[in-house]
Amino acid sequence: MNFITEHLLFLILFTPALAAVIMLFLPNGENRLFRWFAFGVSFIPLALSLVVWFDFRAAQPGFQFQESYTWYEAIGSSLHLGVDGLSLSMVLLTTLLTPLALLASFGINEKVKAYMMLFLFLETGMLGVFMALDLLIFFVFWEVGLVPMYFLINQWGSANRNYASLKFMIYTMGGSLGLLLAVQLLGVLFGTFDLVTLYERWNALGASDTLLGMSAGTVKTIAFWAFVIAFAVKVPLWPFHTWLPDAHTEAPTAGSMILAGVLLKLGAYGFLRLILPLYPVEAKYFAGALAFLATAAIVFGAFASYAQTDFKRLVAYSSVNHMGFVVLGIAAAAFAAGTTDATLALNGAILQMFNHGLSAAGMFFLVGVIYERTHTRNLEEFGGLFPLVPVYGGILIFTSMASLGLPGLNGFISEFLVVRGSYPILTAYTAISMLGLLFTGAYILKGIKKVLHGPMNEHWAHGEHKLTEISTREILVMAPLMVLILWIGIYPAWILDVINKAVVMLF
Amino acid sequence: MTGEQIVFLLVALFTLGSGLMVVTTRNLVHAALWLVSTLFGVAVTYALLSASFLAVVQVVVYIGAIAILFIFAVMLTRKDMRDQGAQQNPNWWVGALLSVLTFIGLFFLLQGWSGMSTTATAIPTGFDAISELGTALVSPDAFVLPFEVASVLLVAALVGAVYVAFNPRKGDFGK
Amino acid sequence: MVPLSWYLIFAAALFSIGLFGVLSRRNAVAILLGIELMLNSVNINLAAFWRYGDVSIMTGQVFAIIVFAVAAAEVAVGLALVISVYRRRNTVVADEIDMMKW
Amino acid sequence: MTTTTLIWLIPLPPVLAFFLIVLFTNRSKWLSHTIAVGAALLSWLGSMIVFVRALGVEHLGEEPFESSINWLPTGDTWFRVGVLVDPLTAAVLFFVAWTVLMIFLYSVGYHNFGQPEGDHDHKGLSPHGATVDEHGHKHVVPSVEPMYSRFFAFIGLFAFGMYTLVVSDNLLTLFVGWEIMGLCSYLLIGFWYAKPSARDAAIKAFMTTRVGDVFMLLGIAYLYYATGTLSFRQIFTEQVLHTLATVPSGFLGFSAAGLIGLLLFIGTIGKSAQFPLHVWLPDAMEGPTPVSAMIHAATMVSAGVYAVIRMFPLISLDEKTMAIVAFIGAFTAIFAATIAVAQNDIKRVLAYSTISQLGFMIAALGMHAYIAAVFHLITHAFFKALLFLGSGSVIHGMEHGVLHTGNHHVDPQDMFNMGGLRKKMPITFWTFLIGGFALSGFPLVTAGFWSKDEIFADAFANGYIVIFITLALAAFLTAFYTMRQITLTFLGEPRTDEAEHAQETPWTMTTPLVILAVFAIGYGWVGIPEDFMGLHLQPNWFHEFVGGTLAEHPETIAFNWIPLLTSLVVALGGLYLGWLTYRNVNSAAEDRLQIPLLKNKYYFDEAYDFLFVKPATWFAEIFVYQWMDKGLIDGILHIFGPATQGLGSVIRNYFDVPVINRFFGDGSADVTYGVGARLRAIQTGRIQQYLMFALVIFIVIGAALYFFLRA
Repeated sequence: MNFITEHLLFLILFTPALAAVIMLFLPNGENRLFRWFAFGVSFIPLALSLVVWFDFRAAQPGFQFQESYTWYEAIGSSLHLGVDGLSLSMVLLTTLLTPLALLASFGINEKVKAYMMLFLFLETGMLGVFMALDLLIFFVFWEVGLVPMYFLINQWGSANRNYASLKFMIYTMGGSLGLLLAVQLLGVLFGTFDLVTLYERWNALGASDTLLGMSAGTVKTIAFWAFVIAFAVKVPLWPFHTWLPDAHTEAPTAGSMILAGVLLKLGAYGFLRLILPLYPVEAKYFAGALAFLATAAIVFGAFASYAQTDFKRLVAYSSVNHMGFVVLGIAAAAFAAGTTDATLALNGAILQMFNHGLSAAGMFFLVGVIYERTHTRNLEEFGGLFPLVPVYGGILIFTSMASLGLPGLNGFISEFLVVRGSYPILTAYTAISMLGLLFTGAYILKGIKKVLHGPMNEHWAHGEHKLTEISTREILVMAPLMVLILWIGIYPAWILDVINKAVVMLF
Repeated sequence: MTGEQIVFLLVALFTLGSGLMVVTTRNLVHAALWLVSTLFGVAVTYALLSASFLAVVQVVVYIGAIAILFIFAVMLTRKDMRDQGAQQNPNWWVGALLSVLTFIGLFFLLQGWSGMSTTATAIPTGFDAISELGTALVSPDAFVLPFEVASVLLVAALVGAVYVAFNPRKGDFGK
Repeated sequence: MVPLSWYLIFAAALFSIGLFGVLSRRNAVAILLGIELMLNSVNINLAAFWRYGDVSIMTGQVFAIIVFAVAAAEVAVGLALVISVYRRRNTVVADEIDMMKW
Repeated sequence: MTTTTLIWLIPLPPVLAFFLIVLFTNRSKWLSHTIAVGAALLSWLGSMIVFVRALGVEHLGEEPFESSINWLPTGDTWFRVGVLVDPLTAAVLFFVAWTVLMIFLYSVGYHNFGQPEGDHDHKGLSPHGATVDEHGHKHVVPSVEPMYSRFFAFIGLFAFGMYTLVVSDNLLTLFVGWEIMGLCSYLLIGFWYAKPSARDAAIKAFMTTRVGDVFMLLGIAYLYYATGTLSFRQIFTEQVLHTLATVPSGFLGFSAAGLIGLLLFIGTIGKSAQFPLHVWLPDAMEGPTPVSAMIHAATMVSAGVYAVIRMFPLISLDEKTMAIVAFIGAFTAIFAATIAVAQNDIKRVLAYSTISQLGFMIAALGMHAYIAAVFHLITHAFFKALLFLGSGSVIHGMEHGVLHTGNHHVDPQDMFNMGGLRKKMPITFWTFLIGGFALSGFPLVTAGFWSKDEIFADAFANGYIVIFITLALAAFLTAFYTMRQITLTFLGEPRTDEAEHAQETPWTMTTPLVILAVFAIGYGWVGIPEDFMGLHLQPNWFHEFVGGTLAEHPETIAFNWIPLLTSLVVALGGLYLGWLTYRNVNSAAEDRLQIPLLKNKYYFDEAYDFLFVKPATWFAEIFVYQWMDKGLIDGILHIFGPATQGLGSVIRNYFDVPVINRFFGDGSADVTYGVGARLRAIQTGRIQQYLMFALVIFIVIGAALYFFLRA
């Protein structure tokens, strides 16, 4: 037991990868075995992260459950893991969504073994980013997460998957080139990649110090934008968002769930973990620009979403819209770090990350449910399906409302906190972003209107095309999400308290 | 000339003579037997060098196992008991020339080396070479790793030998 | 006392004889016999250097033993190859075993 | 049980009913409505107990019932939410509890509980009737609503939203209840979602109110920032209010209080369907009638006014904001009244009437007539709920007639298809008459008279003459269209076969009508001014009680004959003129007020469609998606592909192929080939020869090295 309690993070991180390797040796063709094995194994990280969650001392500053292993001594990089309230909530989100996504993938019948293995590797990649306290390890896992997702889209996606997967890959790789260089820069300058050390030493550099023949201010500005672009692509921030609708639309259902639920959070997490602590001055200076991009994402995301005729693209664009609020909160916090407003904005932003993880994953899953039955995502081909699938309809409306930000459900809390936090700091941008909030309603209602309401499309009512109700397995995927959505909406303090304390101590 | 030197010269001549017979005799069974006598000469040389353990191992392993293995191999690969045709290949004179040149080269190299005329110091009393050797072989500070590697090599080679020599067409090995 | 040079020259001679065997014999088994001679000459050197150096350093003897092991391995594999080739091609003449040429 | 615990519990039964019905009992109609009505009854009971206990507290305004818990961590402090019952809440709770309970009960009958399943009924469409075989001959009877359970679940959630809103001690939970009602109105207006008109009306309602909501959210954020709290009791302290009133907002010269008030008021404009966000409310009549009553009378639109009343101490700080409030209210009152006179749908008349009456309240607030607004809010809730339920009863009776004749082209909601129903549906007639008279402000008897009179008195006494005249005109029109409605519907002779065969509705529907009728008359008596007509009556109880909510008790206005007479004249005159004009009108063609401009609601729908909806759709579909995302951003991205390819092919054609391939690549290959061809002769495959070569070369090199290095 001691071994487990002392290496919790390590175990959470590598159990999925280990399981994936073990799967390699399972006999071929046993699809049921693969599904249940992967599904079962994915509960181990979940259970362990719950242990971490309950053992976590929110009031204690700094990182907890730290573990450090020699990794690449020559360049001063070590496998340094640790969590604080910020990363812990993301870890929990990841370990929670992975079993659900695996359960959602039980319908996959091709190359099941490879699919499940990729998924488990993906989980390791994502968790690594959230736990890493070493810049190089951060980058390594950042890229590690990319590869399984590429193959998931490319191999199990729908019609236009080659284009989408390539776009996803190139966009993200292109974005992270600058990140790699900036990471190297920091590593070379200080001889270590350890984040905790870097926080202090990098910030100790004054703007007038000379680095690489330029003033430290210039170098930092360049490095700042290198970081920002890498994370902005991932978030995604306008105008780096066009990979997202394609990737989401073409990815398999569970892929979209994870993509929206966790991968987008990597970008926002990067902003919080790296950019705000490492570049407080630059972040403050460029907060206006960030807020502009965020507002553009909110407004244009909502409008673009409204323009879609493809249900999944509609949901995909809603991610742009929702993640815009995260960045808006971050921008506000960057501008007025340390104030109550900033704390509120960050609380909102982080909670919004978690909430969007729940609701977007749910929405993508629900789109997947109906796509699996009808083999179309075109909104014009649905219509009036509510009487055929009342349970599905109820769940869809519930989840849509969470996405819309209805008070009483989770999205409202975080959006309100972001708006509250950024209003005094970035009044004009916040006011404009309300336009996005308004249109959030428009596209959500459009989705419900086109799918559930209106005269019934008789095509789905009879015969071989008859639409079947959502199955028990699918309800089981949604149930935890819905419970959490409602729970956070009614009593958010259980998670917000942890986030809040982390935010107060960090920024 | 001391007695020891005389003994050495006799042994050396015997050994080299036997060695020449190994490489020149037509009958391979005889060649293998000559090998046995050469190896025996080498064993005596070890004894002269006070390397008693090596001498014993030479007798046991080389003569007792390897030489016998050769004899078996010779027998297994002969169509009949007489060795017909030339036993040397047409280029044998090139080989002879090269061997002589090698010897001359080595000889000159040795001539140029200052340590050539070193004489042996007496072995200190109470020095147990065999126990030292044994300790050196299994001590982690000394040679346990090469020793283990050699063992692994040997095992691998023997397994390989079995595999290579196994005749799959007959296929009755496992029955 | 026998000087070191005698041993070394003796070993060199044995080596050259073995080399001659390797180069001139047609029969593959005989070639292996020559190789055995060469290995033995090396061993003589190792033992001699041990004796004429610091006797408490056992390197020479140890490597002589390792050469034994290597020799045994070599013989085993070599003879196995020879027998295997003989089975397939019904010959042990080295000149006739030339499948690897262009 | 302590009063505060009880207050916490008031909103819970309906929401529990919602979850119970949705999750478990939705297959059983009986169980579902029992749970829902039972929950409403529990909440009603709790509200009444709280109300009675509130009456017993001497200075409830200073020492209200309140309780709160930590809810959101905000940095070092917590945002607390809780419940608060002060006199205003108590008064509102009273009417909400009654109307909600009545509407729940009414819904049982309205949705034809106990009737057979319909012949061709589909989920998502209103029931079409069922054929039954009775005594050997078939006839058609109303059929039960196919989504009966779902309806009760939704109104349960709705009631939860309203109760939450009312008992909230802070603006955030008020907003939560506010939005939950928004959702429920969406779900309920679109209850018969398979009808495109209902579906679109639902979206229209949600989106229009959401326009207001986002402004309100901004206002809440601003208020929270400016004061650090959203709790009413903490905001309405002299110090905080003073700060808010003096700090400029930097927006058009408004003070912080003014801008916050304006933003919050825009929320109310959306929710209470004030001009210019009134367009959703008439369309919302697509929903079932109990829903109309719920949304339009008792709860949701009242919630909008309630929010302004709640925030009155804040909003009243800035005269500019108050002027806007007063203007919007007065304008809406007359504007909606003019539209109402030209509507033929029985429910649409009431819808515009609601907008108009809400305008009265808003205008009253804009004139600092706090008590009058609250009073009118409550009386209006009672008599308008009564009118809506009454109209539902009429429609129900007409549908009976339609089922009887089988002529489905007859619109059971068109007043010109009715007439003479007073004999067929006596209870409905008398209660509707009471409601209508209350709406018109029929003197002395009805509640509407007393509340409207108080608004007039306040307007006149405070010198808002323009508003006074506007409201008087609106009141005249109100009486006029009310009488038009009553005349066309109930008086005269039946104009169609359907009206001839209309039937009185069951007890579940008529009982609520009777109870509400009692309040529509009786509730006015609690607010009779002390010196009415110069007499010396009891002190004005309502004024004393609700006035206690405010820190400064509003002064009683001295009696004046002018507003009273105005009130009498417009009410009686309007009623008489309405009867006079319409007693002989038998079809829409004879109605001379069917002016296209009024009939089409001043073309607001068309204008909004042209000004906002179409451009927004164009912006979304063409500009943002096609031009910006697909065209510009992806276009730039797609340039990368060809550009990289172009660069690649240049490198290939001008460097790789000639230099690397031809010269280094092919060249080295050629050389290697030639040398190899010559050298292959030595590759004999004979291992001894290889060894010989190796040795020869070794000896040569060794000899050379020895020779050269020895020197």
